[in-house]
Amino acid sequence: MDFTFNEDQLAFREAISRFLAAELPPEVLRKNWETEDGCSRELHRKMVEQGLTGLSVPEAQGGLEMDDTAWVLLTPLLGYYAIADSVVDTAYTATGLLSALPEGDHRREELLTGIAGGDVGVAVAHQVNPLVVDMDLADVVLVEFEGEIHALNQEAVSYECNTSIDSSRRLGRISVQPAPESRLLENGRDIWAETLNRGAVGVAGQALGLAQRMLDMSVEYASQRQQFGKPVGSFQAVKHHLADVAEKIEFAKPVLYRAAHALANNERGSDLYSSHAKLACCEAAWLAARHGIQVYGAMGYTWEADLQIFMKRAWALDSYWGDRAFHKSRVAEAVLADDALIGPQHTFEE
Amino acid sequence: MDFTFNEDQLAFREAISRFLAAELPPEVLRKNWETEDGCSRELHRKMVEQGLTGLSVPEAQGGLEMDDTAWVLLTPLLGYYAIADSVVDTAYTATGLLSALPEGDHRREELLTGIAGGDVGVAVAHQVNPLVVDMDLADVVLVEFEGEIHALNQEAVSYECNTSIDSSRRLGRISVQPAPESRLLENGRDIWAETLNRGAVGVAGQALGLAQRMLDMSVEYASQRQQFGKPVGSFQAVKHHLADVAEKIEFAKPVLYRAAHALANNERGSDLYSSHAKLACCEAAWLAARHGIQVYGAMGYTWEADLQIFMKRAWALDSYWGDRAFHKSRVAEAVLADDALIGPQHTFEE
Amino acid sequence: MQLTYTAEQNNFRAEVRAWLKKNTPKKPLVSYDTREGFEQHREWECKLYDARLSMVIWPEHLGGRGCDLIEWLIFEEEYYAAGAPMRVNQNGQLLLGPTLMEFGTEEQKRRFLPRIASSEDMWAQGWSEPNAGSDMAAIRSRAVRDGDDFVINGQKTWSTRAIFADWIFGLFRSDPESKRHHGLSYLLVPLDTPGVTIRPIKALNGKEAFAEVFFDDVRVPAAENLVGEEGKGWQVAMATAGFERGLLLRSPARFQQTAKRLIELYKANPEVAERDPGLRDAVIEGWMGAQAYAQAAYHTVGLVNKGAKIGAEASINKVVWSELDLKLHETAMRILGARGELRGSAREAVDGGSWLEGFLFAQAGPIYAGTNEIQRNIVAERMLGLPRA
Amino acid sequence: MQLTYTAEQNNFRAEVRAWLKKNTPKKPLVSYDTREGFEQHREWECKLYDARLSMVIWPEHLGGRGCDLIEWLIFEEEYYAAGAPMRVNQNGQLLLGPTLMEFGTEEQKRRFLPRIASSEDMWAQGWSEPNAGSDMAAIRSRAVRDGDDFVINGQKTWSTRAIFADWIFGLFRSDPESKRHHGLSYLLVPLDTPGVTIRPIKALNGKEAFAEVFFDDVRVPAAENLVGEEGKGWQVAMATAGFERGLLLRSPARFQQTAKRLIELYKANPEVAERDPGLRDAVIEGWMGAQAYAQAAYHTVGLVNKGAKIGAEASINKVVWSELDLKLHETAMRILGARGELRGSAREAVDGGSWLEGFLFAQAGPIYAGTNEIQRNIVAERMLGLPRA
Repeated sequence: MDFTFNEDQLAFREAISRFLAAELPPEVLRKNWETEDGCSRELHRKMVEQGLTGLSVPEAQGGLEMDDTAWVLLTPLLGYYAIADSVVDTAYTATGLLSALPEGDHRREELLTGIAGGDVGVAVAHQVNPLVVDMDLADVVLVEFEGEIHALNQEAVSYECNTSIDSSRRLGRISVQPAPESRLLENGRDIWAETLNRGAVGVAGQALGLAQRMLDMSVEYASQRQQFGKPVGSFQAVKHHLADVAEKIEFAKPVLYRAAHALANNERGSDLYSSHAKLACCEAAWLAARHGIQVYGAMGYTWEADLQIFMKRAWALDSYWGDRAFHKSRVAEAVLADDALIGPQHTFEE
Repeated sequence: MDFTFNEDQLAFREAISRFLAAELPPEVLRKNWETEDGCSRELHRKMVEQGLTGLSVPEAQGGLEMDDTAWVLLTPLLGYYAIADSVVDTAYTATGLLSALPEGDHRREELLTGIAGGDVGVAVAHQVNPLVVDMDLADVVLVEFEGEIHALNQEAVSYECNTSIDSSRRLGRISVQPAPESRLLENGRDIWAETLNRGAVGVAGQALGLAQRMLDMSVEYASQRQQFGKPVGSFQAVKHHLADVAEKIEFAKPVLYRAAHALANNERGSDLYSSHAKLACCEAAWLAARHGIQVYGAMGYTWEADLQIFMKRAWALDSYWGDRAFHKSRVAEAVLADDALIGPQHTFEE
Repeated sequence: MQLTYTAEQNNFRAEVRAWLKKNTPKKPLVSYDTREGFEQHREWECKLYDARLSMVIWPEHLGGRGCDLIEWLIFEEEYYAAGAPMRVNQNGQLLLGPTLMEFGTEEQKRRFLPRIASSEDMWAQGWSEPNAGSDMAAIRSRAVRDGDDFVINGQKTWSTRAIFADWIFGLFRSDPESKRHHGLSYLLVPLDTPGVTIRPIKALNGKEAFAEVFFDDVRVPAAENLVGEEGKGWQVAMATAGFERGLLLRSPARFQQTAKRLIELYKANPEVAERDPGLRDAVIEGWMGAQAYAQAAYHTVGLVNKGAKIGAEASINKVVWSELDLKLHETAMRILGARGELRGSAREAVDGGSWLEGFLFAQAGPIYAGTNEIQRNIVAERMLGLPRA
Repeated sequence: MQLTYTAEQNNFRAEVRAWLKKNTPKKPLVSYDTREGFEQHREWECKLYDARLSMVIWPEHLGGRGCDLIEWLIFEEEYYAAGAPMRVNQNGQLLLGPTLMEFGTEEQKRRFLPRIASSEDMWAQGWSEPNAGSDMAAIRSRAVRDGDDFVINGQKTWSTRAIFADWIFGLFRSDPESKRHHGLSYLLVPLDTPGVTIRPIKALNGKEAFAEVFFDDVRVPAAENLVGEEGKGWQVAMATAGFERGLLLRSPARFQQTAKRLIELYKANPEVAERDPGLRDAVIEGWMGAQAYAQAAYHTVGLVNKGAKIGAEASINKVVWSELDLKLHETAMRILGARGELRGSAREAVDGGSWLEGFLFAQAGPIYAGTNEIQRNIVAERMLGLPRA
């Protein structure tokens, strides 16, 4: 029993963290966020070099074949630097789906190789999301059709673009006509179910990183901004706002880690744990946004303060890969079931 | 349109307030609260002299024939001084019920005369309350039986006493055998419905008074108690706790007043307004208890600090005459109805 | 307690309702945080003014209608129920207007108030400075007396729609030796005066909702443009701040209408209600909060009509309406789920993205007009008498 | 990350479970805030000790079992799941014990620790004084060195169950010239020493749950009864305060068991759930909170096993468990409605009034072991680095 990460995992996180900090100072981050595709080509290339896109691609397809527990250290970093959804959607969620397909399928292997090499972007159209994110950036979209898994080239899909409060997200209502040629798997229901959990955990990780970023920014702002002759961060009300955010973050972390482990090991509690993680991390991000803007005061309400970027992502991600209603229902269903394994003897399943 | 009280009403409140302040310094109040019947005989006699018991008894039976809008200024005072339930139950709730009966009935008039004179205590057994409060202090209990209204002498009712966290409340599970002789009215459904609202508004008023008392005590304690070389009330967190309580109280008041007016005038919104009042006032009292004990610190957790008396009454009254589930359901039913009169044009019904 | 309206009040309500029914634009106006929308709203204000419905509580000779506060509440109820446009000149009408009535010279009242009522003059406010936000007494912008004029140098910020407005009012340090609340003067400045530079600030929604205003040797005549006594600007402004936080700025009808729309949204989405049963409580709490705020307003108006003054209660009001507004919009976002993030321009946006716009605007509520932290301090210290830190 | 238990851990769990199943009293013990209940609990502690299950993480030669922290978590899980009696000697076992292990002499360890593990000695704590609550450094009780002894005068308060206990530990000012955190000494005092007077304080529930302890020329030998260095008591106590707020005082199993009971209560009252649909969220939030707290504990234990130190996180823990406990019990009261107010002695009380008792006790959570306001200050200042006031 050891509920911590190993040194390799932590070292990898540290490396990616340094990489992102160097590549994405606030001014670059904002520029990316405001541009059309939410992520510069150059940055994308460097992320590929870092191995980010191949992180969980099987070794046979040129990836590192790492599992959800490795990803769960990285998604918070991607959130911290407001990396656009297409990265997580492609390299984590879609890759997880593709990897779960039977080996030997040539399209599976082609796509995975393309993802690892950074040449292929994949969007995922899961029915839990009414609209598909960043269709315009994707080369391929994975679509559910009566439990089947289809892969369609972007050109084969017509979609209408909706704009989000989060400028880095463009949301498409797609209409597709799946055909036998586009089908990857006939009975894909289990994989779709797992993909939903992976999508939720991917968002949860990003939300946690967003929360941490907003907290760090708020602490810094509150330490410098003076009112009544002292830093606003010395007022007890401001301190307590930010302590509450820290609390939410600290107690969402292990919940997130637990969900990743359950996913990686196909545990029966995966639905429950990933919903719990989504709720806990998004709650932390929501509170970090609210208290962040409150601590920033009028400055937080402006376009020019970077805080807005993180707030808007937090608000948008709150309902991505399942809204609160969805995830609360899943938690309720699990813990209120007659055979639920709850209580102190079931912190970890037996 | 004038949503305020007239000078007579305010003067009456002022007089009763002075009376209670003089009669119930904390040490006397505590003695009453800890004794068996929750209210000394002598105090009761003085309250009768002040006209409290006859306040809404018809003039023909020796009362002042004042309506709910007068009572709603007094119930907060009774809460403020933690007067036992039997006073409000008898002089307000039961009196309202009896007054609504057809005139001329000799038992009605006998009972009302007895209440005004302070000779008769009446308990009310309404099905919204699983247990009857202070049966042991009552001479008569009013009981619902298939929509009928019955009045039984205490001796005719067997009951088993349950103790409450609020020492002034003893809760009886009664078993009665209503008979034609005990029947006051055959079709009493409307009166029972109105009695429920009156009971709820009576409790709401007391809860508001309890909240105010706990706030006043907390402010006083926080202004005197020193820690870290200054009064704890000078810390911002403590200030904000108590400001939040003040806010709840200020915005519960008009809701309470509105409910009383609706009751006095048989408005169609009475169910909604009395439930709203019950929820708002009890919420204020609940918060005042929580923040009160927090501001008091360890002292608030003791039997010897008077705060406990008010906290315990607040907790107990929270479910008297309908718990939160009941009143929220009624509000939801009313405001979600298709013909609900909601929106800015319906602050007051048209 | 007399909770029925008089025949006059009912007639007034009927008149306002009929007028709004006939005149309220069928298509929502463009946002007043754009030049185009600003002018559309000015036009609407003129129309209101022509019907003497712009400032109903102002006296007739100043462009109003001489209504009492109950009639004002009725007007607001009808206005929000009709879905009429947001009021674009609130700074002039609700902040400066009452100040001029109390402190202005007769000449100033005649000159400014009717043009405020009609919105021929649109006003921006000049309270905040980069280092004087919550701490308003930290004002540094100077107004030096030079003969019959003041010469202004310095900078204001967070001036709502100053980029479009005609005038600005604000506090300036007229006694260079003074500290904090002392030695400030309340001045009125045309925004086209030489030396005034305006730099827009984009708000969360990307629109140029406010601006920084720079003053570089800006000269205004003292006799005409000073409100109240020289050096006593703080007292003048505080009266205005009281109005701002108080009754008039956020009339209850606004939140009652939002609560009503929220109930409609909730009922239109039964499948969300089923998955999220706790929503019911959030929705009815929204209604209860708005209803309580409205009842409190009637109660306060009744007391004011009997001669009472609004004190620290204004600070409670501010906390209540701003947090109510947040709660209403957060609940709407919870109902909308994945549709909540869609901007008005998105084809699938619900209600034209108005819930999202409202949600963004609600974020500012606990901040402007004095942060809620400051308001709670005021409640604790002035209303409850707790000791200062 | 390795989330399965080892064979040894599973065996240990099985052993504990079997023992508890056989030995846990069928009938709940009388409240330990009474003399009768206190002695019943002491008996139970002896029984635990005989099975070497009293202090599983202590070394064997000091009366423990030498378990690691994972095994401690397992023990706690089984203990709470079995509904075994509350631990009566937590002050000795969780506060003083670790302090003695870190700062005590070998002689002190041998003398005191086994008797703490067995509860032959029951300990009260002597931190607070009438004017030193949250502000613990304001201690005034004096311990004057007189030859080989300290002579103690002063008063302590809020000493849990001191009226029944055998010993008290606490801080006393040994340097009369000193201020605040300096010049304090950590002393152990038998409560039957001449000059000690104990006056019980009744708690909310009417029981004599704590006491004031008066010291009137109370003489204790320095060599035996001083813990750590003379004048360095603050440092010794702070280590203990860290333990207190930290992991051991409130093991997650306690709240997981409460959350489980809450779910059972909720499911047993479907008619309330129907009238109050929002309850579902409150119930699952209770479970999620307890589960998160448990997972955080395992995570922390894993980090500690790798050599990490618990810092300001202990303050977050304190805030989280105390507010979780409140929330769980408030939700139970909401489900119970009118039955919530019934005391255990009432015939119709649900679950023997245990929800009400728990609700009352939960009120103290945000207060004792450092108020949550102080804890949040610590989080903000030490963990986030915000400036001190």
